[in-house]
Amino acid sequence: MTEFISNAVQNLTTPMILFFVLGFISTILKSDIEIPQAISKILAIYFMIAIGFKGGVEISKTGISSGLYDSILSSILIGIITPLIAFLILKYIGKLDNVNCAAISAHYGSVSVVTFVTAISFLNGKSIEYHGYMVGMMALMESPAIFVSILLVRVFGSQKISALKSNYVDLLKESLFNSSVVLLFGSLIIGIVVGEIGMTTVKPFLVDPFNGVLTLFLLDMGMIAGQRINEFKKVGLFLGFFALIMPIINAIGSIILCGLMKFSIGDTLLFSVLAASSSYIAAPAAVRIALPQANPAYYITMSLAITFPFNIMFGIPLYYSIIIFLG
Amino acid sequence: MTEFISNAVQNLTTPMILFFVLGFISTILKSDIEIPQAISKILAIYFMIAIGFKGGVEISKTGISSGLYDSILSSILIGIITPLIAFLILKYIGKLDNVNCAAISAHYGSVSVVTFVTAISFLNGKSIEYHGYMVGMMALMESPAIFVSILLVRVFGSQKISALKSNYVDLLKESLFNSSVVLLFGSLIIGIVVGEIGMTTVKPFLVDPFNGVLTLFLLDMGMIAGQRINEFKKVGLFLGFFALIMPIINAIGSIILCGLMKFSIGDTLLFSVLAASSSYIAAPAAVRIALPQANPAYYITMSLAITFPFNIMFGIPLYYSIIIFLG
Amino acid sequence: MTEFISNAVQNLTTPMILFFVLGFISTILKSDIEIPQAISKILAIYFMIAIGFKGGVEISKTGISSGLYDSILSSILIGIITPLIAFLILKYIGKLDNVNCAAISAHYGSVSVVTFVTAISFLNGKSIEYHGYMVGMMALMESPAIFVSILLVRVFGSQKISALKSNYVDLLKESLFNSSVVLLFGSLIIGIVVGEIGMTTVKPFLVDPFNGVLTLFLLDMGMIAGQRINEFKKVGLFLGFFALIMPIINAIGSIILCGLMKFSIGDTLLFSVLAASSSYIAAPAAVRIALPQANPAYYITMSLAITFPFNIMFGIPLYYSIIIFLG
Amino acid sequence: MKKLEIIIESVERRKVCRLLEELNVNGYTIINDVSGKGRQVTRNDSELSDIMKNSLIIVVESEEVINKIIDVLKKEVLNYYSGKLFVSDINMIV
Amino acid sequence: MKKLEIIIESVERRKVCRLLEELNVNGYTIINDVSGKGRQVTRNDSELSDIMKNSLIIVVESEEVINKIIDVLKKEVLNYYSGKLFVSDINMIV
Amino acid sequence: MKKLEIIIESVERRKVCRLLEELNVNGYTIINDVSGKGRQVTRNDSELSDIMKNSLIIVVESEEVINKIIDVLKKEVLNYYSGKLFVSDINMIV
Ligand SMILES: Nc1ncnc2c1ncn2[C@@H]1O[C@H](COP(=O)(O)O)[C@@H](O)[C@H]1O
Ligand SMILES: Nc1ncnc2c1ncn2[C@@H]1O[C@H](COP(=O)(O)O)[C@@H](O)[C@H]1O
Ligand SMILES: Nc1ncnc2c1ncn2[C@@H]1O[C@H](COP(=O)(O)O)[C@@H](O)[C@H]1O
Ligand code: NA
Ligand code: NA
Ligand code: NA
Repeated sequence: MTEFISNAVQNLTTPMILFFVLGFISTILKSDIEIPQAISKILAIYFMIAIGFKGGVEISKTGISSGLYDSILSSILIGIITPLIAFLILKYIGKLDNVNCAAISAHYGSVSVVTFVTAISFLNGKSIEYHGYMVGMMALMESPAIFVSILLVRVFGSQKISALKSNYVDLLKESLFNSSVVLLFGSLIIGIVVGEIGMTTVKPFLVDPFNGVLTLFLLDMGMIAGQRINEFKKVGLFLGFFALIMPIINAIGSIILCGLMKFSIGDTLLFSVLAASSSYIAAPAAVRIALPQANPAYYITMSLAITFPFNIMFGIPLYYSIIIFLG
Repeated sequence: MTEFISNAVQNLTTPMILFFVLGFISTILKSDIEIPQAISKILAIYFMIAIGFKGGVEISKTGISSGLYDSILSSILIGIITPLIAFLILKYIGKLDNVNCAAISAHYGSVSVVTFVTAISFLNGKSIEYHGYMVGMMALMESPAIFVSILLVRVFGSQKISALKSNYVDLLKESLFNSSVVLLFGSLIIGIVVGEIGMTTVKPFLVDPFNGVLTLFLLDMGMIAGQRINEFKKVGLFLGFFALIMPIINAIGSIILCGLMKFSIGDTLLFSVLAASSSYIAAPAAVRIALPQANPAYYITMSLAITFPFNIMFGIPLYYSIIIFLG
Repeated sequence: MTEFISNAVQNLTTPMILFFVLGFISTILKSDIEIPQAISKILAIYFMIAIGFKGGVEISKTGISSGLYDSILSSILIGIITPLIAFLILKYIGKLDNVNCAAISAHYGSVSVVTFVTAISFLNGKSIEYHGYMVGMMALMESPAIFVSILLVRVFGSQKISALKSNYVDLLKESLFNSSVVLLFGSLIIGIVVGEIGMTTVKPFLVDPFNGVLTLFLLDMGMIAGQRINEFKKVGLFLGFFALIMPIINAIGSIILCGLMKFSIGDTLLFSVLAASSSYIAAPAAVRIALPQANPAYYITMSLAITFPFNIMFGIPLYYSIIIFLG
Repeated sequence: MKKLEIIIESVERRKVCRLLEELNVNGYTIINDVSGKGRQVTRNDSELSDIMKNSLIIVVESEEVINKIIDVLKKEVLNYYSGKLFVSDINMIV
Repeated sequence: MKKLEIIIESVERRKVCRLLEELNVNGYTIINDVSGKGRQVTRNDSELSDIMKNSLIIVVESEEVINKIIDVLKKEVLNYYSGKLFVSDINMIV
Repeated sequence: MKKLEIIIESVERRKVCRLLEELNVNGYTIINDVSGKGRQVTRNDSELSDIMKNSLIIVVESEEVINKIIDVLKKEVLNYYSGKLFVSDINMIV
């Protein structure tokens, strides 16, 4: 417990997290700070390139370790099981309709790049190692949950859905060649190809300012999350609670899975953070197209305004403490 | 005098100032260089975060010195007196109507972040120390002049104004939680909290490229100022002259005040530059809302196209020479 | 030949080129990566400032060498002769109408800043020296081809053209004070004025992250080129072939000229790349205004989707190998 | 001629354009990134995913074609997504 | 139905939206960052403060509501700020 | 009053504005960066040069002035550049 508190305090006093809080507060104060959307978009691309590339260079150095196959397996397992659990909780405890269940499950089964980036920054701060291919695992975990959720809606039978078949083509494209999947895998492969020599040429742009740029990005994320918090009423108590508990359940499940797989502390933390994180860029776009009847106010608000802040502020140190505690 | 000339030449041959001149000239040549507004906005945010954060880290190192209270007092004094002087000069010498007097006074009483940033860059170039809390002083000096000016308009009686009461709510919000006030104070506090350890994580983004980014921003400012210069005719001779003299009056007044307070050379220069600078982001927005009858062509042109270039090119070295001369 | 292959492979495995390829592929996969236009624009400005400034600082160090006058002469020669050759090939071999001949010639006679920047990155990778004033040569070579092409149209007689005289005023302004000409020359002069002392203040922004930023920019260029490739059908086989052969002809011609002038390897490569490159920012805008009857689908697609990728991927190492081979 | 103004969630913009092209309209014009407020939520462009943004698409066509477009959009798009269709009289000069 | 097009300085956009909501309109659509020229200065979006930009707000409503909006805007906004109001006929299909 | 909507390639925007000012119109409003599809190519704003973008210019004026504008634009701009002109009825309230 004291372990967790000290980790949490340490995490909460990094510039990154504090700028997130500043963004959040400034929105509540109705301050007129405005980060142009062009900047948010390029920062998101920057992070995907930076972590993808760095992961690739790591792989080029260490080679592909035996753990890779276990990691791929774990990614797929987490990508399939977490939306399933979410769906069942929402349906049988929350009594939500199928479509909204599926929409929300898709978000909690998918992953958040910025949460992952913040976790990497957390690990760097503690000088804990992790495998370069973990970035690839994140890319692998983006889409399965979305398909699982749509499947669940169909299994639990909703006649209206079938009318939307033309949308499935869009959806498949959207998911397979989704910008984050392409950028993460693309940069990963480039990193593998160019290795350390390539790294020296781009380090002053992709590595050195990384934490600083994250500061600016989290300021922006804080503002976006803060704008959403007004919609909290629409979400209601059960879903608000779900948005706090589901990440913890997913994280603990993953930690146990990683324990069985004997992954390192670093990799375990990243897996647990990926499982705990919920998507707010890729999944909303896909879900809005695939499940238009679902209420966006639910899934965006939960993902962006509750789960994301929880994860980066308290979740990461909490999951870390649990990992240390369990061994 | 030779002191001033050598300082001015030195200042005019920094990349920052020369890029400002390039931007200015390119606009006059009707070149089609276009810096997107999204970039101008994010650069403005970058500078507020960077100087706020750096100031905070400085405070965390040196602690709060006894000079702080005197500095706060000076900030408030300058913030109240300078718009008053401006108003009286404009009304009794310039014979302007009350509303335009107040509008212009609000600008010259408030401050310009970029002028401050350029002054910091000037001090860094000369390795002169200044207190970290000076950034906080700037934030303190943003809004008082705006309220003083509105008060002056009411005191000098203009019946129409009272009709606009609904606007005052907007104005108060706009001024208190104004983006620059929030960003400057927020980053300052974050800097104090995270201290030097936090600084190391963000230095390659917030500190190292600072001057380089300023180069790009001043190129943009040069272009914006150049576009305004066409409106010079509308401003007229008296106001054009005022836009050159008022900064010098305010600077000298502040230098004397700082001498009484026994502030260091660095702090004195920054106070004089803050007093001399006129706002062209916060004040115009507030004034347009609070005093819609005032003519924007006056205050924006004066502030942006005359006072700002004067201050960064000649003002800063001039005020510095005066400080050195006076001891 | 093996020399060329090894150079090409080395070039193709830099992060810069690989990100270009990633951008290209992602567009073909219809991925939804979106680099906002505000970012493309500021990156283009960044590169012009960075190389202009760096060139200027180099000049301030080495002084103006005797080679300068020969270089200026070569620039002008290349700027006049290459559009002429292109025009004749297009007209007499391609049987194109005069207006489209001129439009395309203007592009191949003008230059591409990003191709030049990639060549500089290539030279840096090989630690080969080049003169700082080469940036100025690029600026000199932007506009002449555009005027030569318009002249050719008039010489080869097309009555309709004369009606557009009001456009010539726009065109002249557009070309002389074109944003790239102003930025390149402006930064060059600033670099000369501030010299190495000025360089230290902006190096962490304008020099260190240069290659990294190029990575991001080429990702974007890859996407833009990829979008154009769909229009390939409209271009047809002859023009497609022309877009590959013309750069090689221009490069070899320039290499021979540079040989006569006894330029260094670095300068010769840059001249050959400038001659080989075709404009896709300045020339299209000028040509669209001056020769509105010409079909933009031709010149933009050829320049952006064929010649640019060819040059940065294969052209640069090819011209380099030819230079080494010829002595 | 009639002018049809289509206000639609940005996520559906590509689909609407595809439908318009399938109907062989002579042309259309798109204003991206408009914000707005309707029965549902306020839409503005500060979101990271594009699902909270609107696009405005303008089509000028004969009454007949416009009616066809309206039918298709009602069936394929507007039953699930929020959006508005406005029609007015207009002359196409060129 | 009537379509009201409001061209207003961007600084007043929030206020106009607040007034529209107080009048309980069914909805409105905003195009930010339009530039223009009128009796006063040229407005374009290169300014750092937003005071030289325009916004275009579109409201489609019944004639009665539109008239109410016009009255309110004339009184509360347009006496001090530059701006234009245009009204035309339109059909709301959905 | 009449409302003229001019859709024109962005490269020609400055020229159109100059022509409008030479005709002494009371004002105009510009929406930059609209995309669209017409007889010719698809225009969107991802291009680096601006030649593949459109601008939308709105002029509200008397019928007489609008007709003059149309004549001038037809002669000076639209014979070479792609573009559209739409005219509709409108009331200028303020
Ligand atoms: N009465 C209206 N006038 C103008 N625009 C409207 C109106 N109602 C709705 N809209 C626009 O249409 C979008 C979708 O509306 P809705 O389907 O009602 O949520 C809104 O976000 C507005 O941009
Ligand atoms: N006749 C007009 N047609 C179209 N837009 C206009 C017209 N007059 C004014 N505007 C727009 O309304 C804004 C304010 O006009 P004004 O109040 O005349 O300065 C201008 O900046 C233009 O965007
Ligand atoms: N029928 C139409 N309705 C609306 N906009 C159109 C229409 N036709 C053309 N446009 C617009 O006008 C531009 C030029 O059209 P065009 O001259 O046909 O290439 C297109 O890019 C569209 O933005
Ligand atoms: Na997850
Ligand atoms: Na001041
Ligand atoms: Na060339």
